[in-house]
Amino acid sequence: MLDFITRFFRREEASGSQAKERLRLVLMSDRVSLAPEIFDAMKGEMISVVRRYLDIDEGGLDVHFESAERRFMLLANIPVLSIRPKPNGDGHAALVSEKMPRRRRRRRKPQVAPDAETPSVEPDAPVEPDTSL
Amino acid sequence: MTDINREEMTVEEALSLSNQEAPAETAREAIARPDKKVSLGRTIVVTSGKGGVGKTTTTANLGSGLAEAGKNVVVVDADVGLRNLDVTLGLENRVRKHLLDVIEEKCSLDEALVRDRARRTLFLLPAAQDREKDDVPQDKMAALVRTLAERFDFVLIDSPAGIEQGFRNAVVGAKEAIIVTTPEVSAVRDADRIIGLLPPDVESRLIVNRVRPALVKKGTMMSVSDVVDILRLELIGVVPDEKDIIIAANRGTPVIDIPGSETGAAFRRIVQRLLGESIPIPTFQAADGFLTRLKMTLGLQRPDTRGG
Amino acid sequence: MPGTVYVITSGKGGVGKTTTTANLGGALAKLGRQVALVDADIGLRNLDLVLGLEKRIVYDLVDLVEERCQTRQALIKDRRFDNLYLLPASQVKDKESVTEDQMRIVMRKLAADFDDVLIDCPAGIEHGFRNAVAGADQALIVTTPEVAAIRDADRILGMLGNRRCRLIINRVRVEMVRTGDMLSVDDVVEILGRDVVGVVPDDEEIIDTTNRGEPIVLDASRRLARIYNAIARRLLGENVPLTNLSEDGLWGRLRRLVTGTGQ
Amino acid sequence: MTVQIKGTKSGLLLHLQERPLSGAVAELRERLTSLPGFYKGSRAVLMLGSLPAEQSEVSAVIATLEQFGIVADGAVCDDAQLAALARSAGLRLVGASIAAAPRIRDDRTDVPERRRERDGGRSRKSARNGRAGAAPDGSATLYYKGTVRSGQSLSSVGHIVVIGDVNAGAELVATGDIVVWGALRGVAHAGAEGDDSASVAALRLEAMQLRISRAIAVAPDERRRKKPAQPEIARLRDGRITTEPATL
Repeated sequence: MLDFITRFFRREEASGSQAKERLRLVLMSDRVSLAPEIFDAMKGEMISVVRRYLDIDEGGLDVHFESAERRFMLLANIPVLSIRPKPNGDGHAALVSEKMPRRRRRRRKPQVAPDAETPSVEPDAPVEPDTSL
Repeated sequence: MTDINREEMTVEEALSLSNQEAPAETAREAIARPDKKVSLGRTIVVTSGKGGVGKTTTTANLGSGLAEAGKNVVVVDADVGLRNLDVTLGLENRVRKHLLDVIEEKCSLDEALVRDRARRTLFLLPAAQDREKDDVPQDKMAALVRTLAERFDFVLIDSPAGIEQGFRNAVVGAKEAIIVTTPEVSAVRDADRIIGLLPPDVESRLIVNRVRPALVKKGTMMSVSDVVDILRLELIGVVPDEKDIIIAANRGTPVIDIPGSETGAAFRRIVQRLLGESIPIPTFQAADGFLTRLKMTLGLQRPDTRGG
Repeated sequence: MPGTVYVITSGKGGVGKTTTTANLGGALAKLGRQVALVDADIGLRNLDLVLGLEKRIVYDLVDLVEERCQTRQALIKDRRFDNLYLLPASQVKDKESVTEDQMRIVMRKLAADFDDVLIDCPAGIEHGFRNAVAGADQALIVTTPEVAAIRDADRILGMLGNRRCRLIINRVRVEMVRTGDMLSVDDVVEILGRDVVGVVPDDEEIIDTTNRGEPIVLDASRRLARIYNAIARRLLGENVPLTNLSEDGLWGRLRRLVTGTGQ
Repeated sequence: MTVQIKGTKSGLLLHLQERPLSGAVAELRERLTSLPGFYKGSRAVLMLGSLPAEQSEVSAVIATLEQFGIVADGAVCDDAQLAALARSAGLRLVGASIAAAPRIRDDRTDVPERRRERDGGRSRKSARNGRAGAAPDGSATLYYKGTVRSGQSLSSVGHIVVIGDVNAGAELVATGDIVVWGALRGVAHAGAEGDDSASVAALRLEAMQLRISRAIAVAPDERRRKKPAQPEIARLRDGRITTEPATL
């Protein structure tokens, strides 16, 4: 109990700004989970870009949002089958070394930096999960 | 439901347990494992009819207090679509799965349960945020509450406001109810309505929240005894109206952790009464005696008409 | 030209929807508008209590929807105003008995006879909410500067489709905003991303008036009465600057006496 | 669509305001044949409105209903001549508000039945046994022990006796008298079918609204403040509701 008291008495930042920061994060995850079609569209585009450089096992694909401690992140687990020798479609060559280690690639984290602009879901975006209204 | 097969832990032991970072699985946690327990835990729905009277705050604080007293507690957010129990406990960024995932067998119960940051024996089962309340079939909810009662000593269900499907789902599994009201006419009227809707075999008790002694004295607010006279329920607690609640909500910590908070102390007394201790309910007299007048003159306390 | 139908909604309960509906309706009526207040909270009827009309209810919204009476029989005239009427909710009949289409029909009928129709929406997002919103052209979202209320308000904004939505920020405790223990009006606007049509300070007097069933707008000298009057005028398109609450307090009143700038 | 069949907790409401009534009979038969057994065993109240109709037409409606196991229970008529015709066809006259008010209803009736049996009447908090006993003059007397909560409605063809309080927001509707052994804070409607001799009595008469037969009285504000010292009874005196100390 003691550590609770000391932690509390240390003059933390005013609770109002704590509330504002927590709300910013939780509303982001609420809004995304509320607009599945926007999330699916984004996921689709990500895959099509990656597929230009890598053969991926779409079945094992896992893309989801996570907010941990004070950051809101988009995490993508993309199982790679092989490297495309020449990226099709897109002109510029991918600088990829041939000697790929056999074990799976490290998890790719296209991070949404906390102070970056809020992700694609703008608060005013016409999010209409419930079209019956 | 006396827990005969479990020795009563003293508060210190419970605290030491809850402060250890990663204790070896203690006897208590072993019991929480899904092997069938002999006695079912107590299932209590926290409800009110009117919104904004303090249901979620009450659920979070009673849950924390009971866990601190060494009980295995799960608090269930039945407010599908308007999830708030997670932010009240500051667990919003640990939520992965939710109640509906468990009911639709998309994940196991353990995957959805979120362990509290401060108390090891307190767990949260969060509500779905992206779905409607009508999605939760009543019989599946009852079965889930029963499963929880087999694993936990206390199952506190935070009911949504109103009297529609959300409320019916929250009530269906509960053997006991705590009705939360404030001493305002419409809140008491809606509480009365809810009591009329509860199945007759549910044991209901009353908490009168947000009591402002100064206003009761001025006759602006109903007195606690007025409320009890109309609702005719056993009173289990009276909670004063203090700013601490807003500060605690901003921080995402239960108000019982705010030292010196009258509100926190009131919730602790209710926890003890729930555990069977008979503690007299203090009547909050408006301290308009010397002390208050002194504070007024020193400008420490706002004059009555709330200056901007 | 048919009247405008506003739904006063919030998601979270107990933020002041019913008090806002009663006082905003009263303020509009005092500005000469023909106003109808509709209590859509079937089963948890409170608008009649706040207006002090609970004893005069014979027919209610469900009777009207099930054609057991005409519109004028169900509307109760508030004698303290010239043109303020209440269509009460039912306390006994089920909410499920009313459909969204029936609500749209009733609201269209009222919009034909009244300048402004204010629907007091039940808390939550269930059947009652969908009914209340069905017949509304615009929405006024009432919230308080607290975490849970703002989160529910955000959820409601996502469910109101392309209706015009404006915020009323209620129960602002100015001294807590100053000490940083409460979000400011600008914080709330930034988080919810909608424009504000009214900011109402937390004031004990309002508890007294709701308990006695006498809307505070009846007494024009009261600070809150002036604030609801300002919100009403903004709804009618007038450009009324938002009071800076902190200067509206004791010092604010003194300074105004000196500089003579009224609201 | 002339005939609307509305199911309420207490039975069916048939909207038959359109004329000629014979047209409604044909449509009724067609509607009922499409779901033969659906309404079997329920009771119906006919909303006949105010336009005149033939005795034969009303009887035809009743006969059609009986073919599908529906008992025509009462009629709501807004016209004296129509009311007489309905009465002679064997229908009870029902006030509009009683037609809507379910018979003995509180929302718990839709709580799953098995839950109520399994746990028996263990609740000592507030007994909830409403029993309808038959009075000598054939009309039933609904006897209810416990608090009648906001949102609950008790209605009875006959008298109502409540041992306990009737809270604001609750409603009692009886064709006979109403006696509340406790505080009456809600709405009480006695003599709901036009019985001007009906009365409403309570230990503490603080009703929000009193109705006896056609008359409605609103409790004056100031009286609500000071608790009435002794029991009072409200009666109809030449068209107006008056209250006096009750000497039962």
